[in-house]
Amino acid sequence: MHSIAPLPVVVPLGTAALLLMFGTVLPDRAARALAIVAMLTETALAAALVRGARAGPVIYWFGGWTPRHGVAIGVSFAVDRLGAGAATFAGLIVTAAALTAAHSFKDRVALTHALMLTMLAAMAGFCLTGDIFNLFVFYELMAVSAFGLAAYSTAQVTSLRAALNFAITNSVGAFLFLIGIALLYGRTGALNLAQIGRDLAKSHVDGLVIVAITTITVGLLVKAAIVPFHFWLVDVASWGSLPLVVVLGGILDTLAVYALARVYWTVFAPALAAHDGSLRGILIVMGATTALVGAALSLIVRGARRVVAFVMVSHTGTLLVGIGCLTAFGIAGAAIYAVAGGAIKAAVVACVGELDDDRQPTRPLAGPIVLLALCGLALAGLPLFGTALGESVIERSGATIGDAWIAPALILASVFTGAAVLRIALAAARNREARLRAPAVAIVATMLVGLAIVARFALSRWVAGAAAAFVASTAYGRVVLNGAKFASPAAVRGVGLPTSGAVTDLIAVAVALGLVAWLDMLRPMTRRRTAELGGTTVGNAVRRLHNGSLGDSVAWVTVGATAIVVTLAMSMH
Amino acid sequence: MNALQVVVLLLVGAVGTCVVAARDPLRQAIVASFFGIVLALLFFVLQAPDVALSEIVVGAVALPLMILLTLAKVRGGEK
Amino acid sequence: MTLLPYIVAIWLLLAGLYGIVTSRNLVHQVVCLAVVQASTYVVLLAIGYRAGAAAPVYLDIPAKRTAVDPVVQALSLTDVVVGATVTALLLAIVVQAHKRTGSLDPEDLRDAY
Amino acid sequence: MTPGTRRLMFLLTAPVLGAVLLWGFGGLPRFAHHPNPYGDVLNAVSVPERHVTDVVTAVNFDYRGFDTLGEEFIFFASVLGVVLILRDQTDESPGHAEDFATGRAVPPTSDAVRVLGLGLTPLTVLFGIDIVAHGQLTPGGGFQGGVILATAVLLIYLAGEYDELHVRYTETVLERAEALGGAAYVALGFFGVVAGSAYMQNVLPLGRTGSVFSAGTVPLINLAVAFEIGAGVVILLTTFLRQTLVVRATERRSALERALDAGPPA
Repeated sequence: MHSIAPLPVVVPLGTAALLLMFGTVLPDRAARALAIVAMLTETALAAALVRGARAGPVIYWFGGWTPRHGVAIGVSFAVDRLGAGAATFAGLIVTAAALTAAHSFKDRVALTHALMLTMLAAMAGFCLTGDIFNLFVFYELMAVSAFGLAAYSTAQVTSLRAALNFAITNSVGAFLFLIGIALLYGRTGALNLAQIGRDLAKSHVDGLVIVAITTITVGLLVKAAIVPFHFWLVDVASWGSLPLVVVLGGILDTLAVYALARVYWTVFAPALAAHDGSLRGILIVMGATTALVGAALSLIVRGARRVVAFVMVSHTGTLLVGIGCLTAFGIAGAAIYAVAGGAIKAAVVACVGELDDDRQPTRPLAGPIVLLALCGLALAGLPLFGTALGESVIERSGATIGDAWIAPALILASVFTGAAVLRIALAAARNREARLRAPAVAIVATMLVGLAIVARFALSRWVAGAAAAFVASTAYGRVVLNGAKFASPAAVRGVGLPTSGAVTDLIAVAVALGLVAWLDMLRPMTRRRTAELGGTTVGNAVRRLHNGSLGDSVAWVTVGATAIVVTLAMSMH
Repeated sequence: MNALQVVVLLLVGAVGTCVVAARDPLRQAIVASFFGIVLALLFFVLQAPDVALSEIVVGAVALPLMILLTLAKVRGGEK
Repeated sequence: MTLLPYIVAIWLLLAGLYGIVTSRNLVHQVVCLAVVQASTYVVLLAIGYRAGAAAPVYLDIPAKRTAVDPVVQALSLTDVVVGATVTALLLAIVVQAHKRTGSLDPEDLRDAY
Repeated sequence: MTPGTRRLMFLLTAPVLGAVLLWGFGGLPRFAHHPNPYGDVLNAVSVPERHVTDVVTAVNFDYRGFDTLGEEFIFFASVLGVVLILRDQTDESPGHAEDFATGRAVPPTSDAVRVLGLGLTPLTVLFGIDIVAHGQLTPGGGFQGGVILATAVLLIYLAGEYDELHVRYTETVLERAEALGGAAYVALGFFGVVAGSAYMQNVLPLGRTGSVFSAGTVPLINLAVAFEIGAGVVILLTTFLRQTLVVRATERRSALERALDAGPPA
């Protein structure tokens, strides 16, 4: 089992190189097929690693450089179930994106698919690595692959602007992240996550640790598009090429939150111990703010893709609340929510892309409309879907740490985002001109919606144990550095999840439906026109704030980073 | 820290500021090329010849070249 | 005085960010990003430096001689490559944006409200 | 936000951020007196264990070779991105190389430039090869040497004339060369797997310390990197060069058309 650990990264990378080598002689269909086969292979390999890691993390030392006297001298993968699971899910989402890409990527098909493969390899490496600089390398590989895809529609100036915004903001985030790595290296002389964690626990929490936490957290939150670092995502999701947006909504911003949890539990948790309250507070408040702001704006803005962009923002906020609880249950909830919500968002993006298309009609639109309506219900919290279960687990873990306000906040966010997507479905149903063109998209979207249901039942069995293993920092460190056996009884035994409150969820769905009915059906026509707040003060302010200005995004990164570091410094020191 | 390092560090700070302050891209491209050389010098006095060599080939040659090509394209389009 | 390298690094970081925030020319903005990145090189190499140590090249120095940290140098090399590639990508986007709008002012790229 | 507001927002927060960052850096060991245990171990073992005299190369291509694989593919992805972004648009066509600004043909390259360019090329090539070949011995390696070799190719362009057909043909060759470099790096990693140990493990004979063929797989990886970087940088430069010299819009586009391109507001 150990021997396949590098393959989820190596297989897509090698295939990407092959695609470039034979790109000019391969027919487009063949190039596409080759890429999809490689993506499915990555998915299968990562899924095999999930099984392989069930008794504890699988450690793989590249170049055979095992640690000497507990000191790492090489780069390692430390594959646990959650990480391998994330890599599996990444494979599914990228495959879905590639399956819907035929109508978006027409020129130089081999090149676009090679970029999707390097992006997938980066995601897999990001999920599996046990080394903080390696994490940074994959962070950059993921980003650089995405920049090129974001700017694919070069005829559209907004898409170019979105790509610039994306690249500049994410690069600033990456540099902050790298400064954090440098600080940790300067303190501990290590790059291996487990070793940094072990050495950091020996020193006290001082300015260096606080600044390192801040720069690393901000670097990842920029990538996760948490308010006020979300401007680039709104731009890219509104204007970027469709397959990239499928990946973005499905997994890309989720992975940044995942990495935050990974770095927290391996590096900072042992050192912070008593101080983790301040970090928890910051993460939960930022997450809840993002969830609510994104949800509210998704109801206000105009244009289907714009709406979806804010739904994405809101969702990552909810995920951050789950991770920010800094408990195993929070992570378990976030994991379920990430899979189910990611699948739903990817499906929404795929369907909305269909609506935007102005090609000749071939079939009735019923498919995407029904799918969009289902997605809306899933987002609102219909108990059939994993989104509802994930959210309720996050709410419970919020209540356990004494933040009872989290539940109403997240329910409100899900009602709004659900209503926003239901409104897109309603508008599409009313617009008789629109037609579905390719059945492929409907099939892929159906499978994604199905995945959100499967997540509800399949994941709940093992995710609690996987999350318990994820937070077992000391046991993880011993496995990585000393080659010990993984000793975490809770992780092996598995823990039951708190059951979902189906009644609350159903009420939330009813409220979302009522909201849509009120906004788009019951109000008089004149009022409905202003429903999007097109001409109102609030609407204008929102749009002026999200006008795609590159300088604004970076200014907000500075302000956000300062606010976080000052808050942390004052509460910890 | 020896005097040479202090001088080069201050130079890096100063030239970096000039790169930002040079608002005309053509002039900035030349300053940026010089910034690449100064950075390489800093890496050299910090005993990092490998990094210094790559900074020279990238920061002082390849990147300014790309900036100049971009500017040439852009100015051509402006008539 | 021993904080000087870090002061210079922070200065480069903030100066570059200031350039990005206030820039009225896309090419200028992209080059300012390279200045921000330069701060990371300075930090990394400053952390690995050691007084009186040689460069980590054991070709013409005795094997027992202390050398500066090779790891941060390897990291900086990666960083240099990343910086160059991101700049190239950004410049390519700028070329296209200029074709579409005929302008290099980032303010002309915003949605007009 | 207006530019003024944005600038004010930045100027109010940036000094605070700077001060806090400095406070964090203050927690580092004193400058020039860092312990750096990781680096010390590698400095001590690289020569005896790996027969590499440039420890940075040993870190890049052996101890932390997997990072460098990622780094090479960052470069790979960005070259693909540039080629995609600057691909010919439907409203563009390659024309004859001419001076865009004035509409005149490019003046023929003067003999002096040609001689200088052609004279410098072999020197640059030799220098590049030298830097690549001694990667494990002296500062430099595949990356630096690759960029230098790419500059040599550019000198040929400077010396000669820009020939569109020729470039279209070379682009495919260059893309293949770049892909070959990337694929070779991935494949070299499997040497270790085939020998029954880990991916990226350096299993070839290590040779005599100080010789060009020492250090097992390190010089091979070095060569793969030189290939990829060299071809990639030439692709980057010629793609930009092509934009400058050859590509133009088929017709002057009106402001209205540009506005239509931008699509409806969000």
